[in-house]
Amino acid sequence: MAVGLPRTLAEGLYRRMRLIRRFEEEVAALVDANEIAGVCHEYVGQEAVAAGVCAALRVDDVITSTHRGHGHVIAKGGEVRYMLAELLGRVTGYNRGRGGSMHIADISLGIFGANGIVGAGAPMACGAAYRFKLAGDRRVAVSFFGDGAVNQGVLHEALNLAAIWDLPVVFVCENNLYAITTALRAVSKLEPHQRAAAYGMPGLAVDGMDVEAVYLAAAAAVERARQGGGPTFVECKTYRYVGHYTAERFMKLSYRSEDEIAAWRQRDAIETWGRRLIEAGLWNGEDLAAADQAVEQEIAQAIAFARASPWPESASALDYMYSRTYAGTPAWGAE
Amino acid sequence: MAVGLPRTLAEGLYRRMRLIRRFEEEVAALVDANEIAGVCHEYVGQEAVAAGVCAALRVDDVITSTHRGHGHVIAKGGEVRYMLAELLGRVTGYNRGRGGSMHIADISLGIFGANGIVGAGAPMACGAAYRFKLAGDRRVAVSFFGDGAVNQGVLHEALNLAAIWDLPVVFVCENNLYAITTALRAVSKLEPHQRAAAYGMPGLAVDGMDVEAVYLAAAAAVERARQGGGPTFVECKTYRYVGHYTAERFMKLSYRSEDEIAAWRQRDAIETWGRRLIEAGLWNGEDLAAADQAVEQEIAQAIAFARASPWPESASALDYMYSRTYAGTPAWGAE
Amino acid sequence: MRALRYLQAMNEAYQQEMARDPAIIIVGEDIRSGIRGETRGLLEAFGPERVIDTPISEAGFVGFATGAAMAGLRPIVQFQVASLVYVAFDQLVNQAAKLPLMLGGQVRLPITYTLMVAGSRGGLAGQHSDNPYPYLLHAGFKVVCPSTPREAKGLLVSAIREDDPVVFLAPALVLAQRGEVPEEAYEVPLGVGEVKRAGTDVTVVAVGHLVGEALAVADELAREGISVHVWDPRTLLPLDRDGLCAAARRTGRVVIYDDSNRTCGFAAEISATLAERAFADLRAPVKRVTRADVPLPYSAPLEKAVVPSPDQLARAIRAVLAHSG
Amino acid sequence: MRALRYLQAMNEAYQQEMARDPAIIIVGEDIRSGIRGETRGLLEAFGPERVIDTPISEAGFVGFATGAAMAGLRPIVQFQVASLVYVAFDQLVNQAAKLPLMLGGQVRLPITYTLMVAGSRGGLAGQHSDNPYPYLLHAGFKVVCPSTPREAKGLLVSAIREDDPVVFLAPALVLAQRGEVPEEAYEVPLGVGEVKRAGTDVTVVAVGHLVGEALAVADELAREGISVHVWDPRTLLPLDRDGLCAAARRTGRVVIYDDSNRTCGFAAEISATLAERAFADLRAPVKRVTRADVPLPYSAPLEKAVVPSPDQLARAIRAVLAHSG
Ligand SMILES: Cc1ncc(C[n+]2csc(CCOP(=O)(O)OP(=O)(O)O)c2C)c(N)n1
Ligand SMILES: Cc1ncc(C[n+]2csc(CCOP(=O)(O)OP(=O)(O)O)c2C)c(N)n1
Ligand SMILES: [Mg+2]
Ligand SMILES: [Mg+2]
Repeated sequence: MAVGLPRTLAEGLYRRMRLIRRFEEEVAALVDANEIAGVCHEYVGQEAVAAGVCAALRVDDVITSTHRGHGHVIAKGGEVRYMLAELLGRVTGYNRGRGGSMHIADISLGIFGANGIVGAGAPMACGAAYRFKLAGDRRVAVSFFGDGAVNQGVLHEALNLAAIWDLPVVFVCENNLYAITTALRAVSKLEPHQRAAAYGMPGLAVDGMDVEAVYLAAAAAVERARQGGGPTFVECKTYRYVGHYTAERFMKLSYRSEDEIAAWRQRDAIETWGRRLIEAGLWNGEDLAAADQAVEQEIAQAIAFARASPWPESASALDYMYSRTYAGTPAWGAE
Repeated sequence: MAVGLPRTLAEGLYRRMRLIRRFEEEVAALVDANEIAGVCHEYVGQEAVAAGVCAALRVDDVITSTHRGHGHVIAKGGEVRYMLAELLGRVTGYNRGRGGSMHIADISLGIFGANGIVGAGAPMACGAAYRFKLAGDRRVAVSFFGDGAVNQGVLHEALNLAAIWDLPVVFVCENNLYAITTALRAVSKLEPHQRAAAYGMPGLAVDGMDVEAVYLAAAAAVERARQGGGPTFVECKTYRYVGHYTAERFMKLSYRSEDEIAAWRQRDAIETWGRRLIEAGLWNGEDLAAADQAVEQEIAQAIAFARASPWPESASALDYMYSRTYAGTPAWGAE
Repeated sequence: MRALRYLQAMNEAYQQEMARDPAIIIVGEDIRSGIRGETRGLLEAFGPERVIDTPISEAGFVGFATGAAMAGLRPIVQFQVASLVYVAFDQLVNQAAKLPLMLGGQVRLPITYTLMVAGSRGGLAGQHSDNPYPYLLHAGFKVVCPSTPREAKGLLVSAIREDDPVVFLAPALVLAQRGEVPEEAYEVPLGVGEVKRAGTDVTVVAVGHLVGEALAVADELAREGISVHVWDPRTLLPLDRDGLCAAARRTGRVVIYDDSNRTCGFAAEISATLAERAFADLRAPVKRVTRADVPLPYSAPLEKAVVPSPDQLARAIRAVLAHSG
Repeated sequence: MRALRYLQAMNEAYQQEMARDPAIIIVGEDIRSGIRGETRGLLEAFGPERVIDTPISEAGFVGFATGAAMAGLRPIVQFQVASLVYVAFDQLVNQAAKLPLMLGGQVRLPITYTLMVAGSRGGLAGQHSDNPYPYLLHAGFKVVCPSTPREAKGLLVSAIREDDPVVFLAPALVLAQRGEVPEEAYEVPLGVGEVKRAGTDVTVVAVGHLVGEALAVADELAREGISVHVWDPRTLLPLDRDGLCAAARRTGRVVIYDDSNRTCGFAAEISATLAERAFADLRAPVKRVTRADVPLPYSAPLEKAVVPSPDQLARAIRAVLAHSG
């Protein structure tokens, strides 16, 4: 099967997906090693969505992300060393160690942040898009969210705001079939993209394991938004190979079957895309190995960078709460 | 044009609508006279919706209402004297003077209360319906809300809960074209009933100025719910003749035209239905006059009852906060 | 100087600031028609792009404002009724209030939230009559609650110019009040309280519309020879702790007069602050005269019994005065 | 007596109460799979009609529970994470908390809200780590915050049996704790605090997981000859004011150790209550050792600096002791 994309793009998609996959695998190991605190929601299996969608964006376009945000950040151009530094709680991290996995952001890259609250990023994407529309600078905002978010009130409100004001927003629903242990079919009678019509917004579904299909669908929706055509709802049918979060590996949960997981792994977007690059004659085995090797290096260097980075000072714990502080505000817990 | 309804029902619909209209007119006068505190959201113009829908309900069915709730309460069987006593702040009122217009309720009649917060009653209707479903007693819950509520997150969540659990709920959207001064067309690309499909729920629109049409649509939806067929979204296209609330009469607002108001008044549901009763030979002019006269009496007696009723004791101001109180809880504002 | 009503003072602040800074937009329900007056004329002056009527989607438009601010605008978000913050609570408390720190200082959120008819009165009953500022203070929002038209304009200007989220409460009972207001735009600084009346016997810390009531009670008690010191924090966060402690030290006896619920309310914070910072100067128990811990009942006598009253204040003043400290 | 973990104690309370009363249902996210353990086995024991997995619609299912209660059920509503109450805030504070009074006593709402992993720790960062009880106290909810497995079971049973809405907070840091728990169902009454350690020099009022920390600090200081009296309110509302004042009187010196935000937090309420009711017995400033007024930062050293620490508590104890009152 041929590749219908420009070479650099086609190669870039593979590199990004591979980088996301390996990043998440290393992150899981670092969580187990207690080098990363708390929990991480791994993006493993869904790489094609972030990579495909963000390949359709300009640097000055904006995304809002979710609790499962590492893939989005990498795909939008985030640097893994600053991400790892953040996850290791170092002052060199994107959020200076204040945010961690669920709040990682790089405003300069238009990454408005992962968000720990399901659905919460969507109205922010609308607000940014409104600014773009006023400024007439043809920028676009993409809001990523999961299948579980479609039943959260604020998402409904955001979809309607984007629709009535014809905002340049692309709503990307990553339907991986589950919200933690809750199957989408148990909490919604229709598929996510079928909700879009209620707002007078086009909605479509795409194979989230086919990075080319994701890219083409996203590119069309993004271009439509850029031209002032208004928002689009793009559902990407995908799957997470691993648990809801790193902690799930130590739980005995039976909400999905090993067979189901295996069947999706069969269709792995990264392997598929690598194969297609070779079949299409764009790459040979060595090119692929070299690309993978480059990823290994980038991650190894990033981990080294993060580990070598300093911790934030305790005395700075209240910094950044306000851009202007006043005597006694914010208050410490003890005087 | 003939009347396709049983005589008692057809007559009852007229009486109820007339009672609502006259009740609201008297309420407005009592607000102006400062006998009723605060503001009231008059139901004038929308009578056919409450009357038509509630005529399809059993006494043990449940409704949740809105800030514009007087019509719903009367239509579900509420007694105007207890309503007026409540509005006059008397201890004989439905809520013992605690609630007033925006919270008026009679649980014994399945009136779960007006609600001051747009959309807030909808999930409560789902909860009641869930209880009915568990008990298998074929009761139904109706949730009334306005066109403005369709953009409130909690309504979206409630619609989905009712859909996925096939709850015996009928969602009745009273589309009077405006939310205060905001036109529906400015805040929604589609009509309210077109939102229903997104939840896998049937949605339909009916002429809210035709009480027979409203009744027939509601009866079908209610019966469907009773039989376990799940929820239905019924949009009633209606209009409020007067301001958003009593206070609007003293404001100069231009969000709608006199012509528009006049055009809707032309189609007044009460006059139309009275005419149809006569055309159909069910009533003659005297019958109509007698019915109107009965309404005047009921209201006059209700006002007298309310005025003669005692005020609540200041010392009881914290009563009913809890069914079980503890020393110092709830706390008074001063010790 | 010409006198304006509180709502007109707010309107003038909106007008002058929006004229000054094209990045300012105002978002909310029925803003364009300017029902109450505070937003009247904004649509005509600044057009529909900057004066935005929203659907009834508070969570949505609060998040919208956050995103707009992150992208460079300076939104004003108006809540038609103060207690509507509850439907947008996550977007306020868990998002806007937290993003600047969580993102390590990558964003500033110059957003002003105006909460209208705060506290209400006269029969708006349980769901429309809260004074929700203790919730917002606990969440770390900067909060102002001006008691006069002059301070309303000056604090609204300061709030709009602040590069952080600021909550502006417009108490229902002062909206019609008239008072002298300078014509030009001016700032009343955040974090600075004001002595509204100098006294020597008892200090009353009063908030919002209760400042006026406290002054009336002070006049009354003056006839009995009781000298009441009335202090208005004006900004609830950042709190003018030095001003508060100075006011407390003057008399050593303090009554807090606040119309938010009692438990974990603003009066509790004032009392706890005094216990920590002015303990040695206190000669009597610090008394709270607040709203009772219930939703405001509809009926007039019940409403009156639940809200803080001048009688309660006078009694509390006498009580702390009677205490031999 | 056999020992159970805190989560197991909660599970046993759920099991025994649901077996006792068929009107009880439990509603929330991922209840059936019982991820953490507290809801494990409920689906098997009581079936899908009574053990309900919801969509991610907190406002919706809180309102759902209100309606179900009005229709005769006794819902338990579980929040997967405590700070998720924010997305349901209107349905909680403006609806469930107010309906009984607003409706003039026509309805009782026997609803229990369990808030899991309250306060969190260890890197869950800003949005998942709040202790939101001050918000719920201000709204008038009855609130319990058990510090041991025994009290977790007994207070959960009492909460479920109470005919009013009750919020049950399960602090993240005690969930794994083991302790003796009676097998049968039993009640720990609402509104009754407990002296966790008797002392004579300084009284520490500690909440939730901080009770254990306070006891450890007390042991430490005992070696220096400082005798610390540790009192656990257990129920935050209704507050055991007599128990509180008695604990304060014992020593005349009080430090409040609480992991909610400082401003308008629970510690402020305790301090204000003491100022009103125990002023004459206080010999030193009442000190608050609380969480700082910021979202919990992610990085370990920052997190540590923001949450109340045993060091801060020890320092505060020494400070009030040094005060010559
Ligand atoms: C409003 C809200 N409710 C509940 C949670 C707890 N929670 C975190 S992730 C999650 C599941 C989200 O599922 P989905 O949106 O499908 O995203 P996925 O995890 O599958 O990527 C839940 C319930 C939350 N963070 N926010
Ligand atoms: C959540 C919420 N937002 C705003 C308000 C203020 N408000 C009261 S009624 C109303 C308009 C409601 O319009 P609609 O739902 O169409 O009902 P109608 O008044 O037309 O009957 C608004 C905005 C409110 N009460 N609740
Ligand atoms: Mg999912
Ligand atoms: Mg309407």
